[in-house]
Amino acid sequence: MVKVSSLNKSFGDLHVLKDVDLQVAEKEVVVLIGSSGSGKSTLLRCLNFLEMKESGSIEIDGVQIEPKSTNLNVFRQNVGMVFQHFNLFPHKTVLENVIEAPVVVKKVPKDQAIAEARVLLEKVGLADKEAVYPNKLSGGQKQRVAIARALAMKPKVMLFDEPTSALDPELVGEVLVTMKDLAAEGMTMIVVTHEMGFAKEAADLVVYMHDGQIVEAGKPMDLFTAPKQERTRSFLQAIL
Amino acid sequence: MVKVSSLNKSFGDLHVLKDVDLQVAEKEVVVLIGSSGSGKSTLLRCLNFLEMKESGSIEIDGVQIEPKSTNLNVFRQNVGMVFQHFNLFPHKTVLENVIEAPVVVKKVPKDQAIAEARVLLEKVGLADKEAVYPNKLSGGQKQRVAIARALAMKPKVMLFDEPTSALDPELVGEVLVTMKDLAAEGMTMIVVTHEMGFAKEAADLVVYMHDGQIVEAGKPMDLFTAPKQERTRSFLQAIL
Amino acid sequence: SDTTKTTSGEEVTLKEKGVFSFAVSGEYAPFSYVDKDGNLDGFDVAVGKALAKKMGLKAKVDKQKFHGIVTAVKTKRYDAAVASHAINDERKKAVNFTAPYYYSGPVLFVQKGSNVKQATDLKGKNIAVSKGSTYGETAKQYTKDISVYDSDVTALKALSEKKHDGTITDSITGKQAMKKGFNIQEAETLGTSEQGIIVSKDNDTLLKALDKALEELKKDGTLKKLSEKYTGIDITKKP
Amino acid sequence: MSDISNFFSRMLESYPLFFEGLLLTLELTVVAILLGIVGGLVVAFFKLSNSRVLRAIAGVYITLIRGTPLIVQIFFFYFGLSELGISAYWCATIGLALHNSAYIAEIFRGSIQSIDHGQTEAGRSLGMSSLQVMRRIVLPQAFLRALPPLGNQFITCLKDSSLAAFISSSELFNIATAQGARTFEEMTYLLIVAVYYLVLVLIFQGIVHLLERKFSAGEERVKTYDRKKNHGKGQLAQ
Amino acid sequence: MSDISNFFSRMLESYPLFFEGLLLTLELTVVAILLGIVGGLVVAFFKLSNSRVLRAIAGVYITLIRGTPLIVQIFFFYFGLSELGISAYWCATIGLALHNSAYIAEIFRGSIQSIDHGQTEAGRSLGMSSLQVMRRIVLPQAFLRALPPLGNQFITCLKDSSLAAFISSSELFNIATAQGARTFEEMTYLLIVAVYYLVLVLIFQGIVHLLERKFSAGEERVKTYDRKKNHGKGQLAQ
Ligand SMILES: Nc1ncnc2c1ncn2[C@@H]1O[C@H](COP(=O)(O)OP(=O)(O)OP(=O)(O)O)[C@@H](O)[C@H]1O
Ligand SMILES: Nc1ncnc2c1ncn2[C@@H]1O[C@H](COP(=O)(O)OP(=O)(O)OP(=O)(O)O)[C@@H](O)[C@H]1O
Ligand SMILES: [Mg+2]
Ligand SMILES: [Mg+2]
Repeated sequence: MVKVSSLNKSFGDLHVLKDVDLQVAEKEVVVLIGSSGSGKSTLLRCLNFLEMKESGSIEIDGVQIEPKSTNLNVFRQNVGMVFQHFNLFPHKTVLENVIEAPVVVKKVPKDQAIAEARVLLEKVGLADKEAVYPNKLSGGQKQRVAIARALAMKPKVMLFDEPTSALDPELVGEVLVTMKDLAAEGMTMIVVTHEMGFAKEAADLVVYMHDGQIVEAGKPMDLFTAPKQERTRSFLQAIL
Repeated sequence: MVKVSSLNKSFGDLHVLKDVDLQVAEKEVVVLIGSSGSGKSTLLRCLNFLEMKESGSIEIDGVQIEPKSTNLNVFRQNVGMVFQHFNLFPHKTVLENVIEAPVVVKKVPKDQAIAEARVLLEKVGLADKEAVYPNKLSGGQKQRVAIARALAMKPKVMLFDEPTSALDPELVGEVLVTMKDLAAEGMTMIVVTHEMGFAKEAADLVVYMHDGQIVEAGKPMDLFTAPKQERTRSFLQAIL
Repeated sequence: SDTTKTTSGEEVTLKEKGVFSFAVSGEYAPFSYVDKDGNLDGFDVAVGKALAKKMGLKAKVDKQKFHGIVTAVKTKRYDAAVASHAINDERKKAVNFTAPYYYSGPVLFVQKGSNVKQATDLKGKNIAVSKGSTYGETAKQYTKDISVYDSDVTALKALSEKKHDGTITDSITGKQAMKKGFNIQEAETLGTSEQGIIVSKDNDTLLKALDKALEELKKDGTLKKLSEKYTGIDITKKP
Repeated sequence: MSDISNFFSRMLESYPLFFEGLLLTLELTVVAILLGIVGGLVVAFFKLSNSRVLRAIAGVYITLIRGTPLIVQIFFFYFGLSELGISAYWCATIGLALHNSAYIAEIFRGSIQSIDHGQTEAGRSLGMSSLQVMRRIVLPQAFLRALPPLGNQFITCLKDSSLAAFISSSELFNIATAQGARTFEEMTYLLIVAVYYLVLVLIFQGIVHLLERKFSAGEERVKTYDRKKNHGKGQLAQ
Repeated sequence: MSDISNFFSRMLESYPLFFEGLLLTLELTVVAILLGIVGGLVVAFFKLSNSRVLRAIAGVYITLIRGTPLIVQIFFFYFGLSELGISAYWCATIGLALHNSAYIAEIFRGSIQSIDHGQTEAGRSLGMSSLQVMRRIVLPQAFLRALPPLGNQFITCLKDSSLAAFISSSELFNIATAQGARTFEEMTYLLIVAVYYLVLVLIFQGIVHLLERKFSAGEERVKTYDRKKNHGKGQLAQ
């Protein structure tokens, strides 16, 4: 579903991604871990072309995407993204947040968009909040709306960038449950997170990044219990 | 060392602390847990008179303190406080941060204050950073300076309000090590934290607060493995 | 303030001992203007200086927006104003006047080629005048629509730029502007006026000294000479 | 005492005159701000555009206008536009409008930039075009945020309109100085006109405060919100 | 063409005159701002004090000054202070200084309040008195933060000083109008004086930018710092 080959990205002098290779099969759930500044967010953002890669190739659902030659707006519809700080549209209600993109981008008739949005809100457990503005929601609720909003475009891959790290400890669980459900339904997902419980339960593959490179990747149990690389070991020690 | 009896505190209509009783013996380490808004910070801040209690009594080191009748500035010297966001003085170097209060408040001669500060910086592992300004430090280093700064006043009790929750996961460890050392040396400490590892290793008593009340208190092992109250149980489930 | 003896022996009260300080508008050529070196010049300035010399005093001249001059003298910011003030009753209530030092009269100027030939054609039209001048009162007899500016030159300039239907000002000032290429022409002379020097109400000694010095300047021909130098004609005789 | 009673009798007697001036002042201000908003929007978009040329044009325009005193600009438009036969009133209005457009452009630019970039990224990641994001996500939020500073700009413009007096516009200040020059009671009329301005400003300040309250309520509340409120007073407290 | 060459010959010929005016403009501005800083500090402390009376006094003062046009204030001081025999120059200076003191008070108040309350709490928790905290912790940081807005206020004052022309202070603008009235070439001299102001403003703007860069470097950097830089340009980009 996702195939990244020798991807490179710099910000000025800072070489942030160094020859990154990554393959994610359909219905696979990949968890990305790594210390702050290692390039996890940048990798996700390159996959969604919020940052433009410098060299290397990115293939999604069998289509290789070149920023210059492709209509990125059409392409981005296939990739849903959930941000650390939710980024809900504060001037729109929960329902309006969810139907915004289908109606405006895909020109789905409003009635149909609303019906579909209601199904999604039901799924994330917020059917009763559709008329509410985001500032009345808790962090966990916001993040679940953000997930529903991304799903409304029926993406083929979902990217999550630390979706629970801005949440109070008590609210983390409800978001993780939603994500696990999604994984169970067979969504292809790439998740940056430090919730090791989630990684253990839901991930097919855990990838450890350090300094812009993928140092080690493996099944969660293997990587957590018997990391091969010294750096992976010391990172895991610090956070577990 | 610290004795709080039926303490009450409101912000306007919001009754934040409801008849709180708490006793901390000398050299004891107490960990306060509880969900967001339960009043943990407010309790600490009342102990340091950054917030003024409404009723109830607070006794520290055998002296009962009444905000109106006591010189709070003298009293506060006995109680060191470490904040979530460090609150280092950005216009002063690390060393100047540490000697500020001894020199200005206690009128300790500057040479002596510097000598003592160097010992403390050594202890928190930052002897080489004394001439550096805070903005050049990592979060973990900042927090260790903040601890040294509080210790410089030779307090009898140290209060910590989520000292690691603003830190990147990798940096949490170094601060916890410093705190464990301090506990081992026999400092009386009250710590608000969600680092359960720290609570298990270092706490003599864990106190669970909910909605302005102390719901349950006990030795870490007892409380974590066999909470008596339903509410404690569900809280622990959510965060462990 | 301080008293000083003049050449003729009278005691006069002045702001500063030995100095006769007076105000001009500085924006009323050829009576007062700033030359290209930044110095004040013009008939008013020259008359003020000649008076000071006659009294044996040093002269100090200052520029002041016309509409503030009477108040400035009233509140003793200056000893006097030699600023082409037409003598009228309203001003006399606030300050004292010397005898007239020149005679003139309001003239209506209009845009070149205008079909306004005389003041009575101005009904419902717009007249521009300078703030604090007596021309405003004159204009009120012909129209309700009056625009006021800080100086006569600005009013004339605005007329020349076709922003108004007429401007009432002194004939010499208007003619000077015509010479400088303003697109205006003379329409009608609206009477005569006498211009006097202004002194504050409670300074009788200075008023007397000034009147005396003025009389002498008239007698010895100095005033006439200055008039011809700055305006090209003699305006110091009662017409 | 007689000064005070004189002040009030002058105030009463001159009321119809000042009322006309007040209407003109308000008219000048409202029209100048409305034109300034239109111009300001255009300049702001130039400033935020991808074209270097447009950005440079906007930059030079803003620099010129913010780099010279308003009174110079007003005189400039007055004598510069006269070939076109534009009246003093319109010269004052246009001068004030152009002046304000530079400041309003910066208000709009600031409010557009103050919208969290995450909003744009969220929109783009959903497949919206940059125009769609600007129109549907950024601008609606930016407009609300621009309202209070626009209100303040209105108040500034209200006071600045006093400079139109110098090109003979019969607004409040010109009436006051003309009356002062006629009666030689400048102080009295300056006090009277100060009262008129003050009352106008206070009224509009009240409206701006309402706007601010209304629109800050809609913003997302941060966790430390309550504590921030304590900031101001009592910083010097024990 | 002849207009342009006329402009330059006028500009060259009038240079010594304008240079004097420029010195006076700068002097007016510098003295007014220095006096305004002293006054502003006092008013700011009043505004932040625990005494209701002092807060009310400061509030009324700020409201009165910010609620009326500067030109009204300048005229007011001119006609009001003339009994005291104060010169036009000093009337203009005092008028500008008082006007600026109200705005500078708000700058100081804002910068003091912008210092994170955590700084005060840290100081208090170490046993420092509120005065010690204010003097040693809050004020040093607040002063640095006030420098850039003070610089901007200086620039505003520089332009505002043009209004002193109307009470006959021979600063830049007065020289321009006087020369315009003499030669009947208002436009030329307005352009010339605009160039003088623009150059002055650009110079001081450069200084303010340096200040801003210098003092924002000392601020604690937040994690998202780098990304924020991208905000401005390209908001309309693809
Ligand atoms: N827009 C940008 N401009 C300049 N540098 C950037 C930009 N975005 C990221 N960086 C830098 O690239 C590096 C990698 O950043 P990235 O955000 O991808 O790390 P991360 O692994 O997501 O870290 P974190 O856990 O803190 O989110 C960092 O050094 C960061 O400062
Ligand atoms: N200065 C204040 N003014 C008004 N309300 C306040 C103030 N400080 C705290 N509160 C309120 O008191 C309640 C308890 O706050 P407190 O900060 O003590 O909780 P906490 O347990 O420390 O939570 P957290 O884990 O989020 O830090 C909350 O509802 C909070 O909004
Ligand atoms: Mg990241
Ligand atoms: Mg807290």
